[in-house]
Amino acid sequence: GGNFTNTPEILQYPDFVDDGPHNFVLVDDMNYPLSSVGLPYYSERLLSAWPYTLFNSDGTIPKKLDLNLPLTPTSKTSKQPLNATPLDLSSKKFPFYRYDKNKYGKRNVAANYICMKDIRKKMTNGLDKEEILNYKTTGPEIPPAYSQLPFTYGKYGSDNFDFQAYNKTQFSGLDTDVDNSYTNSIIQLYRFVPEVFNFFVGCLKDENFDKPSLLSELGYLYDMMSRSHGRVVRSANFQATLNSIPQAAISGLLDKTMNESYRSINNSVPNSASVKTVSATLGDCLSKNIIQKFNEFLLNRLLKEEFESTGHNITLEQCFGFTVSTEVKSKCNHYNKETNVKPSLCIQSPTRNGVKQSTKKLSNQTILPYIESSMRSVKVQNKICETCGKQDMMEIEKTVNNLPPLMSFQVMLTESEWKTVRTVKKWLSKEFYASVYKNKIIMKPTYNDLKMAGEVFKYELNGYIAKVTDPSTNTTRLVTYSRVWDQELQVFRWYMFNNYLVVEVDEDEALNMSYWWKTIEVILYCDSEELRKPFFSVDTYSINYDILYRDHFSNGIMEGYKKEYKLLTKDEAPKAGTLIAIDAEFVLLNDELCEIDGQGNKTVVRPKKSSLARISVIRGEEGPLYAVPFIDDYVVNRNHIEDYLTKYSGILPGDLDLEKSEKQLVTREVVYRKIWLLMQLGCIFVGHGLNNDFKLININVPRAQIRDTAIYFLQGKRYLSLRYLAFALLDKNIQEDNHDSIEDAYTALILYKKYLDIKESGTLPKVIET
Amino acid sequence: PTIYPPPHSILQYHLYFPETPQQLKLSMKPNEKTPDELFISNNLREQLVKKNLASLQNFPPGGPLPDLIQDYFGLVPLDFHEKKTDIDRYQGHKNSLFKVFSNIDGKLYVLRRIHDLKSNTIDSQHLAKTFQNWKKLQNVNIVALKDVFITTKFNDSSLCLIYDYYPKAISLYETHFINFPLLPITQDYLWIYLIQLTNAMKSAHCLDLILGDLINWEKIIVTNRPGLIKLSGIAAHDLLFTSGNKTPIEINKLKQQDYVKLGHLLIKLASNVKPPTNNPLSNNNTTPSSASSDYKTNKIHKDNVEIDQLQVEDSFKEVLRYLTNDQDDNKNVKDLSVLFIDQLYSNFNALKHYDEYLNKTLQTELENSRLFRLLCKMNFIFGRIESRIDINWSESGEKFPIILFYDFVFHQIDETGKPVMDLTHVLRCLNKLDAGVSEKLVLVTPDEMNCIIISYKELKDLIESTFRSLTQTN
Amino acid sequence: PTIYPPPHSILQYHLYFPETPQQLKLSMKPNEKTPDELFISNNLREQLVKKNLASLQNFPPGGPLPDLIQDYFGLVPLDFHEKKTDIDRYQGHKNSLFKVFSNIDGKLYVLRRIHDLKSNTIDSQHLAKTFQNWKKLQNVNIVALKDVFITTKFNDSSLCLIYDYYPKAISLYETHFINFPLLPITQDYLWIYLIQLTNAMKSAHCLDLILGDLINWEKIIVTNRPGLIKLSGIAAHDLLFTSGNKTPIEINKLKQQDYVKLGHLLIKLASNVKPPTNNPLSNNNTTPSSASSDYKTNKIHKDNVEIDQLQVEDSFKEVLRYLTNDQDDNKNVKDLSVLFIDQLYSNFNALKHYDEYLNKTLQTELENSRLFRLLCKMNFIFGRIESRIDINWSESGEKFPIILFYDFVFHQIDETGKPVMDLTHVLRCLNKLDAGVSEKLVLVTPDEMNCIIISYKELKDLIESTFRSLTQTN
Repeated sequence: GGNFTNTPEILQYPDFVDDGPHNFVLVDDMNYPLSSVGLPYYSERLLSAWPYTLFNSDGTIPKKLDLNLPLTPTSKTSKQPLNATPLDLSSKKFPFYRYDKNKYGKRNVAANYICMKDIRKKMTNGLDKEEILNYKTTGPEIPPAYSQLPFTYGKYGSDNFDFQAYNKTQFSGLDTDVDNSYTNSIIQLYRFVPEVFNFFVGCLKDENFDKPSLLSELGYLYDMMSRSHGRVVRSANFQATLNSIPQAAISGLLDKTMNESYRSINNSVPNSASVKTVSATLGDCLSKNIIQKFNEFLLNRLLKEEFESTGHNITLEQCFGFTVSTEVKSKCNHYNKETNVKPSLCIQSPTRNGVKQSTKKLSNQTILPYIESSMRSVKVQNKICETCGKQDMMEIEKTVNNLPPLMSFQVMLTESEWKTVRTVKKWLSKEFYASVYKNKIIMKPTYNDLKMAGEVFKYELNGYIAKVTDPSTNTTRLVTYSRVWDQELQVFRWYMFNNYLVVEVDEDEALNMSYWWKTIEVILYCDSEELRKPFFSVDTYSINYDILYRDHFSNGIMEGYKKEYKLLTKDEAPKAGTLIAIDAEFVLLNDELCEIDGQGNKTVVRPKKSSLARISVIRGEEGPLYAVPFIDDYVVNRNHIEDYLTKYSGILPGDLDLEKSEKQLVTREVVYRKIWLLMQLGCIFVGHGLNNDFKLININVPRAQIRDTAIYFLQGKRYLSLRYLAFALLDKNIQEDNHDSIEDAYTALILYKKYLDIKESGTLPKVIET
Repeated sequence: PTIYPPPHSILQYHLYFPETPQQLKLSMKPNEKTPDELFISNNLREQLVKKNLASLQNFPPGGPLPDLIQDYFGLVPLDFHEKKTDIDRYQGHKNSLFKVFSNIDGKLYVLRRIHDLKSNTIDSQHLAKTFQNWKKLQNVNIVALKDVFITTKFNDSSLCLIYDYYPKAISLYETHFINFPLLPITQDYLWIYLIQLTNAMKSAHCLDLILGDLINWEKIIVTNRPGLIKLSGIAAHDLLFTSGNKTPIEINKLKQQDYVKLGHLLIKLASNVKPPTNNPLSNNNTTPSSASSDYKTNKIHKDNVEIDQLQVEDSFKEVLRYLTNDQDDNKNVKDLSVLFIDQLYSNFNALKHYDEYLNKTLQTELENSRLFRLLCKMNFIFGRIESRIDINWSESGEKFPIILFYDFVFHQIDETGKPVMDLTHVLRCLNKLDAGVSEKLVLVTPDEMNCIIISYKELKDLIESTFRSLTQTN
Repeated sequence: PTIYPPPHSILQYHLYFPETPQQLKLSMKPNEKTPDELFISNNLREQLVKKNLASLQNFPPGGPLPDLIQDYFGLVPLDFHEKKTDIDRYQGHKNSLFKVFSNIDGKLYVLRRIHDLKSNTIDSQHLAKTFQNWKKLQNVNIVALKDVFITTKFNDSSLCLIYDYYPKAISLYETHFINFPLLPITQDYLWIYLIQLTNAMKSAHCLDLILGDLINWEKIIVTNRPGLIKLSGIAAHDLLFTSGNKTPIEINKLKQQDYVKLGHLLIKLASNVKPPTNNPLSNNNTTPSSASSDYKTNKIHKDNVEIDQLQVEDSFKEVLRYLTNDQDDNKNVKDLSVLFIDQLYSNFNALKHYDEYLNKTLQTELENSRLFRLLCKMNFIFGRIESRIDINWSESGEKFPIILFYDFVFHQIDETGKPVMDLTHVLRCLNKLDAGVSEKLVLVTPDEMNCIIISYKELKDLIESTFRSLTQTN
């Protein structure tokens, strides 16, 4: 019994209790031991026992309470459903502040335990190589292919990193060992748009030395990516140029302007990207993540660069340009309309775009209503009228009037909107049809739905950038899905790029948006015909080789300067197979910054950063000018140089300074174009330890064009120094003072010749042992 | 006779707090804690409970025992020395042991009654002097003597000796040979026994007191935890046997005999050391040891042969040879201790470690006491009927932070909304509250629309003042 | 005498804390017993509370300190080493001390940061090896090293050493010369410092580790209670200065230097011993000691003169002479210890006494964990938001008895409606609930119109099943 009863009749009686004398004791009486009152006899487990439980909150890093957050006291007017009396905040010691659940999460949620040690272990020891390319989900966990990838510059440096384990495809991934590595996802996204690729790479046919140009850098990068056939590519030069653009720094897009501390854990997306900044007014509280900002920045910048270099906008604006007209209607009856061209568009949910309770619920809508509504959104905002200066509620209507062949969208949904999206089957449309009807854009899944409209365009999904949210490490990262037309088999294939990890994925997997860890940041739809066009190499254009035959000094031609080289003439124009010897010197911009744990594991926080300082190339073909240098360029450096490494580089402080130098200086862009042209022409490069040189120059030269003496005279796994080899094989003392790249290139050249001789006579092993 | 608590109600320790299974423990990550780790260890608690219980054991009145003997009452016979070997008999006198309360200081003591003295066996001067001598002997390895008297309350003339009471103490012999589970003697035990016995002997000899037959595995008790021993029963022998004063030469001779006795006791113990099981070969060399052989009659040569055959460390054998060498009549503690300096230091370390462990446990338990009181306070003020209609407890009220804090501490959920019940979280929050730290926390209202930012210190003050106002309500 | 405890009481099964028996109370004057005897001495409690507070102290976030360093978070700067003497600087590097929480096991540690290393000052192999060597050093008189790493989180390259945390620990120097109240140095302290430092040195030397500059009254901390010391800051010197391996001869030389350093530290301390006040004559012989003089440069002769003038026991002077004798390069722990064997034994006694004291103290605090756990369980299920709308918790629901019981336990009122907050009532109810006794009780609804009769056993089952259903939700 013991159940509540409504009958007044008591059916049972309480027990008479005699617990002995009863003293009143205050709860604060610390001198009264709690054991003063005994425990009755028990024959079953006590209620106070907590068997077989594990508590795991120990060591949990507490959620940081950000006291700098804009605190909004809850105003009197806000509704208080539980209380009829209005709040008197002035008398309240602990006032209410507005709590944003979207931003800070549900109340009283226990913080997750994250083991930093395990994460570090993963980052230094790498991942299971058998499993790493597995992109399919078997449970709730994030599949291995989407993992945070290990640092490539780990214990032994990236020369020894096994990139091949992460990429079995013919498409190159991008190394994380660069600044702003989060931009890798955007680079991959546009690399598979034929029109864009062809335009960028096509630009390389002309010289472009005037200004830092992301257009040229992307051209070189895409050219390198297509020539590398799966070898890893570093976007180092692109990042160097990006770093030199002031607007990029102002917009907070650069590593150096962001919080330094993120990098050791998260090498792809800065933490700040996952924390949305929230405007004070509720309702319109979405802002762009860093990759979305970068997408806008990059496209705008490229449009501007095209204009500046050609004098008119044709290609890129035609590709990307949305014509957006904005109408502002205010109560004061003032009317304002303007039209701009925007290369990308933000898309939000139909509700946010002012679509009044659409006929269909969002729970069975695809992405199309999201895009469509974002192309003609209506918002009411409290604004100051530009005409009369009155502040009032105004209706702002934004309309897109055209359908460009490439549509680049930043997708901005709240966490709860993503939750709805995940429940919708085939939310992500692979293709759709669109038309302009009465100045409005209409999008439909099939052609038949658009019969009555005007010209109908078919769009197909070209690719998108997804954000992977990993609560086990409290990090987010970006991956790119790209759809590539296989010209041979006339089919599309999907690839997923997670930095240097590249894997071909099923279409179902690529289109699956139901995973809890996956959201879309940037999405790209492309005109169906454009998507099937071939990719053209720069070799198909007529290239300007002029720079190989002239000087292009940044500090003007100095009087009495004695050149140590003789420029090439058109008579000796290099062609495929032309032998040249090369040596490059570098200076140290900043030394490696690393953390070491108690086991001696080293984690490089900021890798060593070097900058090209001098390059010498000499003629390798027998003839009157044999071994005469034709390039000996010192490279301008505007960055802080930590160490000139004079002993190795021969570079003296001031040598690279445009103001002070006594050398003839050229820009990195000029010298890079020379090397790139020589490679493009098919020259054979002779040198010692060329892998490292090319890595720092940031060019992937095909292996067939490399003759590396360091590799020919490899002793087991040990590389022999040029100086030792010169002494042992050539009986020559070199590098007695500082290194000199002309001497080194020359030594490598004669070493190569010696190697060919020895190989012919078959006495190679003996020679080295002596 | 029945005693309280009744024997049927054996403590059900396994029901009190089941130990986490070993399997679970093995797979645990360092950050994971089982409930038993957060509180006093079961072992230590059980041990202490048993002692409490033994202390509290009571005897119904009206039995054959006197209610009050001199200053002592509440006699409970201890079965501790039920086994009556000849050593336990004092010059043919029966003897018995009781737990008693002292009327002087209220503490518990042990009363040893030596029955049926012939009148005038012990003259009062001798009794007083012997008591004075032995009372001075204060050493952790000796059960202290508190009082001596001769009484007739037992209806005879009985000599009573009052010693400190160590609940649940059993003899060294019982510990290693009788008790279940048997505690095997190891080299480590031998070293710590040696140290403690040397310590006891040193103290006694300093006062020119002789241990003699007390160096006996049935007179040595194990207190607290295995390895900690005390010599028991001091002064009885002197009271019964010795009458006159001893000359310094006699005393020195007896002291030297104490060394030999110590040696023989250790040999007896050492001969029961199991050889290391991972060394089956050495097993063959073992002669079965006979614990019963009378070592006192053995010659030094026999000792040495026996010592050689023991399964103990060589350095320990060296100690044994020193102790049993009856050619050397100048044995002293310094020379002896030099033979095991290392052991002294490691024992010193072990003791300090245990000291720190106890300190920590005590700290946890004191914290638990504070936290329990704090929790009581919160529960006293929280959810009272009158507060259900009190505006101060409403969302706009002064007391609302308490409600939110209570939710924050106890009603955590995970991302999916499932309740999370993690005692480590509760402990951390309550400790901070109790300490009143300045750390701030964000407390969110149930509708998740608003929040309050408040420090633990402010919460503590709020709870404290609310509690105070309740106690002062009239 | 009455049977104690009374047999009709059901609450006396686990009676842990023996209340004073009746007879005793009668015969005792009220002033004859201080609470200190019965309960944990206030001193100990206060000490533990202060430690808790120190452990929980935290630092407002958003300051210049990083949130997370390797596996450690919640950094709080310790003012412990505010005084920046040259000794606190490591090879010219600034250094600072923090209290930190470990992400691995949730425990507290001390992080010593040595600022601003030049890059690649310490290579990873050297770091790992040095760490492995010093990690092995586990001794009660040495603060254990837990972790070593180099981090860039402080916006420089910093060497971080993680040690065990001892709340409220202060340096030996502060204890005797700065802190209020000043603890005068006595001969007893000198002996126990000697023993503990010898113990620490012995452990280190066994592993071929050198203490060197750690033998310094600013690097020695006093933990727990006066007299208990630990050397702090191990491994830092080796990491910063030593790069290659030392030869056995070099190691031996350094070990011998440790003895001399120990001697000089003790002389420095001993020169501050106040002469016994009851011996005014000897006072005249004292030269004012200068603690600041640099002993390292002194010659043996000067040492000896100084030793002769110290106000300490002759046996201690003998120890000092042994330690500072730089002619003897074969000093060892055995030879040293022989000089103070007696002190070793008396220290051993003192430690054991403290051990027994702690044990006894713990005996009264046994039930705290259990009660705390029980109350937590109740609070976990009581008043959850989801239950606020759950029909089961409404007046007609299954869980309603829990609400009524909660009221019954905590919200009692007297006849006038004044809240009664009686700890014993709470304890009785909770203990009966815990055991699940069959006793029935009447629970009355807030409107006082209806009641429920329910047994503790039924309540226990109800609470248990409610708790279980919460843990098993989806």
